[in-house]
Amino acid sequence: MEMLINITVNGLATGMLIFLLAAGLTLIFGLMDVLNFAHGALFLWGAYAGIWVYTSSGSFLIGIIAAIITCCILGYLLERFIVKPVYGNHIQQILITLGAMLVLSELVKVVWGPNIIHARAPEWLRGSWEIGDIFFIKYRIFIIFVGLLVFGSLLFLLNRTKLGLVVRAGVMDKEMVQALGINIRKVFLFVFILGAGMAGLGGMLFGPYSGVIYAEIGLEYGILAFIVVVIGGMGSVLGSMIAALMVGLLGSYAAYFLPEIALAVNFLLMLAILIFKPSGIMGMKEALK
Amino acid sequence: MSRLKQLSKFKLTLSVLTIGLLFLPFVTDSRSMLIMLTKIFIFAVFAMSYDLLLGYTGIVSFGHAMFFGIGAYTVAICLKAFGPSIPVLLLAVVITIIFTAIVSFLVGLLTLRLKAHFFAMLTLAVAALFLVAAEKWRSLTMGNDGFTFVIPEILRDRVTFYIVALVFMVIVFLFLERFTQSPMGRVLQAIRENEPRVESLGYRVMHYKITANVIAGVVAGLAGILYAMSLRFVNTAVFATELTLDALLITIIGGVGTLFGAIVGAALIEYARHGLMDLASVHWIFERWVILLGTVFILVVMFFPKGIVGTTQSWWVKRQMNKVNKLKPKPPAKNKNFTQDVG
Amino acid sequence: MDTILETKQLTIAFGGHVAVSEVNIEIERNTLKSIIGPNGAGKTTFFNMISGQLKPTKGQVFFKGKDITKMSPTQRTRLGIGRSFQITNVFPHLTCHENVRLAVQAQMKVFYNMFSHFSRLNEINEKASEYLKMVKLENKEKELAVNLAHGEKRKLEIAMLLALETEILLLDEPTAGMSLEEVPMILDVIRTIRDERKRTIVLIEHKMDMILDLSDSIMVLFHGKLLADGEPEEIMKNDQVQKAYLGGLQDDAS
Amino acid sequence: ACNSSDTGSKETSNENPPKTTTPAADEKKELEVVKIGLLTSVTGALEAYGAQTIKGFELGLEFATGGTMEVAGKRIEFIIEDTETQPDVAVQKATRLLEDHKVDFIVGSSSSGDTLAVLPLMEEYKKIMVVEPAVADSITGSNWNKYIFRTGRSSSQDAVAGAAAIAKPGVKIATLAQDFAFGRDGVAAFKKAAEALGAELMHEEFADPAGVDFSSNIQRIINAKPDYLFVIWAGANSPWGQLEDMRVQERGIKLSTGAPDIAALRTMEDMIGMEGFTVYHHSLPDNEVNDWLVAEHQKRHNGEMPDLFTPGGFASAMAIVAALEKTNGNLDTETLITAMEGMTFETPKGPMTFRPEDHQALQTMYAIRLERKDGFDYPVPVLLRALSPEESAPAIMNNR
Amino acid sequence: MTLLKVDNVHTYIQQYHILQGVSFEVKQGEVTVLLGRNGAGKTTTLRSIMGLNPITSGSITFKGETIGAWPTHKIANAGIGYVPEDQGIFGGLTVEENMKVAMKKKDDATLERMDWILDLFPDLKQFWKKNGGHLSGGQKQMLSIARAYINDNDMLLIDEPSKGLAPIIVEKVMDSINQMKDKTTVVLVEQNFMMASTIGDCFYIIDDGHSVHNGLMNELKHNEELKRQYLGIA
Ligand SMILES: Nc1ncnc2c1ncn2[C@@H]1O[C@H](COP(=O)(O)OP(=O)(O)OP(=O)(O)O)[C@@H](O)[C@H]1O
Ligand SMILES: Nc1ncnc2c1ncn2[C@@H]1O[C@H](COP(=O)(O)OP(=O)(O)OP(=O)(O)O)[C@@H](O)[C@H]1O
Ligand SMILES: [Mg+2]
Ligand SMILES: [Mg+2]
Repeated sequence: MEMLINITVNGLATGMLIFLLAAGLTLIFGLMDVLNFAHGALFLWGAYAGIWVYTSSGSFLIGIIAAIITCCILGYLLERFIVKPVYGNHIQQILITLGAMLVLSELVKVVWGPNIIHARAPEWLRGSWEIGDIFFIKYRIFIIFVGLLVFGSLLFLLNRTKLGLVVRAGVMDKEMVQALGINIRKVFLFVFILGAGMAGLGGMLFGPYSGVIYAEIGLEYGILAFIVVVIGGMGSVLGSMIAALMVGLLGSYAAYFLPEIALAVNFLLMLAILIFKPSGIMGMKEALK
Repeated sequence: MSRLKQLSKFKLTLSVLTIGLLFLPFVTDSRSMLIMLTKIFIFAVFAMSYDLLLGYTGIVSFGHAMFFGIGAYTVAICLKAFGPSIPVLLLAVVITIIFTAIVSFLVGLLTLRLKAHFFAMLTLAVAALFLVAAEKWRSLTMGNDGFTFVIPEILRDRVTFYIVALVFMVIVFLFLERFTQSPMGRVLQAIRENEPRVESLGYRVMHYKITANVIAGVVAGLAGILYAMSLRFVNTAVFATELTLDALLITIIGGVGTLFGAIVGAALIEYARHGLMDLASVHWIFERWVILLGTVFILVVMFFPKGIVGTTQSWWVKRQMNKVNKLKPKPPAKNKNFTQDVG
Repeated sequence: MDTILETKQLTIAFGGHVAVSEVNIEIERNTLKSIIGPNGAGKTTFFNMISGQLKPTKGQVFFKGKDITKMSPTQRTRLGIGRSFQITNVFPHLTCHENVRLAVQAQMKVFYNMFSHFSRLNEINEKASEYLKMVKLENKEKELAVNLAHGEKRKLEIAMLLALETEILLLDEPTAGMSLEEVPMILDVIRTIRDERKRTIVLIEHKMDMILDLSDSIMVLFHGKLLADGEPEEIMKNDQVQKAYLGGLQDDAS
Repeated sequence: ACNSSDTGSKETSNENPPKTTTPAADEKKELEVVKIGLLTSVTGALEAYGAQTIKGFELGLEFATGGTMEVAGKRIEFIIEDTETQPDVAVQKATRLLEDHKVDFIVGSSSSGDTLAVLPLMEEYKKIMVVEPAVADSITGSNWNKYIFRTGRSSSQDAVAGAAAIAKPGVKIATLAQDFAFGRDGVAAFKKAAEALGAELMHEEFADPAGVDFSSNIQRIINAKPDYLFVIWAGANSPWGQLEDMRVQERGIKLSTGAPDIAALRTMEDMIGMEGFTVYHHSLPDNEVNDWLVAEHQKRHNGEMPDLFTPGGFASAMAIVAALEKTNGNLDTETLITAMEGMTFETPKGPMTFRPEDHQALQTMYAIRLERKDGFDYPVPVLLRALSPEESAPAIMNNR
Repeated sequence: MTLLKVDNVHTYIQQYHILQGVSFEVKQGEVTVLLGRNGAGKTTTLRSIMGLNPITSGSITFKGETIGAWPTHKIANAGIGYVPEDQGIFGGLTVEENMKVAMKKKDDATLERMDWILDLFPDLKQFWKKNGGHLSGGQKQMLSIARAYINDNDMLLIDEPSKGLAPIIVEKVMDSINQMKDKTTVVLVEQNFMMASTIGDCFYIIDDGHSVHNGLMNELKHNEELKRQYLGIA
């Protein structure tokens, strides 16, 4: 029983972490329909810049803020110079954002060197609380907390304001939205920056979770983020959350109960969802044929 | 009329180029150049098979490497197990064709159920399962370390192998070119445009999509055979997503839906990689050649929005049209080269 | 009476909303039947169930006495049911000629020809050009369909339907958005087909003058139900039709 | 085997190396050149390892030739090629080295996959490859050919060393490794070695190499209650923090693993006190070569210390020079092979010997404990005992 | 007073010269109808005014300001509503959401207009939560018109509103335009001559990218010659 709780909490935390990495992509890819392969580079930069500021300033919070700001700036530059000319054209998006991905990942090595970098949780988030055989690793509880916070704010932003509607409408028919008096370019820019900032946050929090950061996390976890957004159902924040938690929990359970198939479990989950719920967990019917 | 001449001019250039390439090994003895060209040919084939899906049927796959990998492992395992002889190689080819056909048939069935992104993710998952299987079935595959094997005597010579790869590429190109221009190929393009409408014209969309999937899968499998043979080594990298991304990049850079673009794209990427890297001795900045490679991608999108071949074609056609009618230009005559949104 | 198409208790509901409700209708071979009814009455949905785009929740469709309810759109087209769409539905990035050619190719049953080059298939190409000429699009042959003006797309749509040469033609507002000058041309095309009496036409239109001119019979849908079915004069006299559908202006129509 | 400056190179095919004389016909008296291709990861995931090998190799050559870059009347040149950590690129680059540069030796590479892919070429071109630092057992095992020598240690050597550090009769050991070739090989070898020493292997745990969360794996280990947990880990993400978070050591399970390079040692704050083994840390060997390496490395690379794979690069250079000295500059491959089999040469880790059977260099490994030490901002491996080359010798696996 | 002035506008789409000198003036409070055969350039004219097809020469003045080079959203916010030819419904959004996206303000006047619109098109009320993409052709047309009505616009550009509408709804749309006349000026592209002639005050004929003829609607009604020449009405 205790074991089950431990595994579950850990799985939840991992799921939350994945959600944090994917949340920005839910906006950029799910909502704005931009196949942003540079998303991984964004959280990579968030991780490096954040951890760097954190280790040199000693303050974890300043590190987080630095990560978010860095990624917002990067997001701005990406949108303006890379993504803006290719809205609505997936093929061009793939190529140009992959190019940006290569450039940004390599730049990380230029700036911070090719070695892996150690990332440790701040003093106040180290260690764990224990109740008998149940233990809660502090940093993981922290991640769950931040994840919920981000989730809540996103839901608020998309459901209580016109923003979500306008973006979705803009993706369907950009001209019409403009003809209704909305400066869709600005809206897209804003949402993109928002998504980038969230990627920065995710990257920063990833560091202490895994203990190290290195230049390859961009591609490795970038793909995972895509998976989560798609199987969650394009553009559904709730879906991404559920998908991320499923990936986290299932990974955790499988590693414990079925270690032999642990490697394949993510993909089996994906197959199962796509076959039985072809439009993703929270997907709308349109995704179906 | 003049267009016909243009066309044959293009074909003539191609033939000359092919013959030139055929004789290349006899004028140069740089084997590393032959190896690079061989690799270009193999990847061109792989990318052409991808283009058949992406450019002509509008299917995005993130798991195309699975067919490539099946071919690579099949030939490697066969040659290792039964010895390096031509009959064994032929056996491997047959097994690859059968196996890739079955897998692509099954995967193709799912295209009916799933739309763009969802299908892409499904293929990603299936390919990843192949990767895991290759990793886990260590008695057969040696996992990600991989294993080396010996290829049949006559193919060991790099020149022979080069010519085989070149001929193979030309054959595949002609085959696919013909296929895409055929009535059946045109239906495929229509499916990419508007699938339900094709149905209501009385075509069985499923048959076409599956055919495209199977052809693309088998061709990719054959490319995988050549690839493994060129390395005489195989490991799990042949199932990696990066490989699919390579095919995707090559196709897009060359020009989606142009077939020939795949060849140009493969040459460009391969050349850019090595050319840039070799410049490292010229200036330290080229040690970070990956940055420049990324920049090349970005520039291609900016200056060749439809890929190199695609954009050149439209530019050419437009120029012809302007020549014909200066006052009020009529639209392009034949426009098979456009970048279509696949989403 | 020689019935070519028949529906029995044809019904479809979207969620709770019953869009077409228990419609029984028989359409006589080689006649022209019009369907009228207010917006949202279920006319297009009715077509969708005949041509197979939608599966009815209840009821059956018979074509030449055969139950085709479970057939796919493809099968129905091959049997001889062709349709045009209300919302223009063409292949946007193919040229007009290629659009029509796909229809001709289907009609000539060139389905799986993998290797002959298209330029060799002269007959198909020529036929496609003929149909384009028929709808006066010959000067747009090489234009991509996306680049057409709205009315031109409508004409292309019709050309594609004609090229299928099906026994029954389902026309969904063929002249919507077509200019005053072009409407008579389409009318002529439809009238010619009707007068040949070799094919059956089912027509959805809101242009009453046109309907009265062409129809052998008219059916009226109202809130998904069959309100009336009969000779044009009969229908025009029907009070309910007057009130629910026509309003007071049809007399002004030129 | 040709003139550095070109001209006659086409005639002198590499199969018939010219005898030591025949100086080039230039006005300057040029020495004959020995060319070495250094095939390594300059970019990609293993870039950091590649850099270590290169630095070590440069210094090794210099040390071996006393700074002259000449041996037995020949000048040594080397060319670096980047494998990008991709097997197909590795093959391409190796061919280029062999064909265009006509190198006499190849040294490399950083990844086992890259190295394995290159092995058949060496047989084809009949040139010697000194493998460094790729670890896969199959390089000197099933995929071996006689042109292959390895100065790097193999997975099995790691395992044997790891076992020697902790295995004793009555000790219960669990293993944690990543679920791929490196981990599986390593565990199998470790198991054999540790059981030979009388230990009981009671639990094997394999984790997703791409994972971030290993708590379930760790949980299972905790359940198994071993005395030791032996971890075999490669790659960037690591389980150390989670082992600490889950208080594995406090539950009486001692941790053991191979100490990695300095960048990764920094991530092992939580592992202070751990006993295990290492291939190299600059503070461990006590010999002149190492002293020179440490001093020179700092001088050249602004104060940086040699790292895990620096001595390997160094050793590969030493091996080649030693072989050339032994053949007196004769570049004939067969002669070289004969000379190198059983050859002992100096390295920063003390003498190494190429075992004649599989050409694996037997070398000293180190049993260590991680400790905090003044002057270091990371946990330092402190020597418990040097494991002699014989003690850490792996089984011969090439069925020769 | 002239509200909108289109002066010798030329528009290219890609390399095609679509508008080759279109000029017309719209007076406040009038309904101006653009007529012409298919492909004449009527839609392109409206799109050029909205800034959706940028003009290459000529000028467009609205309320005294030159808006020819403005971005679309700025033009819309200057007080122009647009009902596109293809309706421009956001298919994935519900009817309600479609209206919400369009709504610029949420004041009393807007809410009042909303009531009026829902009275006009009760179908919309009935399908308030339905996906725009699932509406019938005519319902889409109604929604598109409703979206343009919801804001307090000085001018409306309406492209073929009657297409696909049942006669009784056409009548309602005409009514609604008449009702708004005092506040809102309308530029209408219409093929339904009955509708055009009933509510139009003046007309312009566009042919082959040129504005070729204009006058008062009453004149056109009785000018058989003109009707035959440009409109094909015998
Ligand atoms: N994107 C485009 N590319 C090329 N040509 C175009 C494009 N859009 C429109 N055209 C052409 O411009 C001309 C005018 O089109 P427009 O849509 O303005 O006509 P219209 O008067 O509105 O016709 P309709 O009554 O059929 O709607 C047509 O000949 C059309 O083919
Ligand atoms: N796919 C669908 N999902 C939900 N409701 C639908 C769907 N298709 C049609 N409807 C509804 O069914 C009803 C009938 O629609 P239909 O398109 O058949 O009307 P119609 O008679 O063709 O009208 P119009 O003259 O406006 O084209 C409408 O209320 C419409 O909203
Ligand atoms: Mg309808
Ligand atoms: Mg128009």
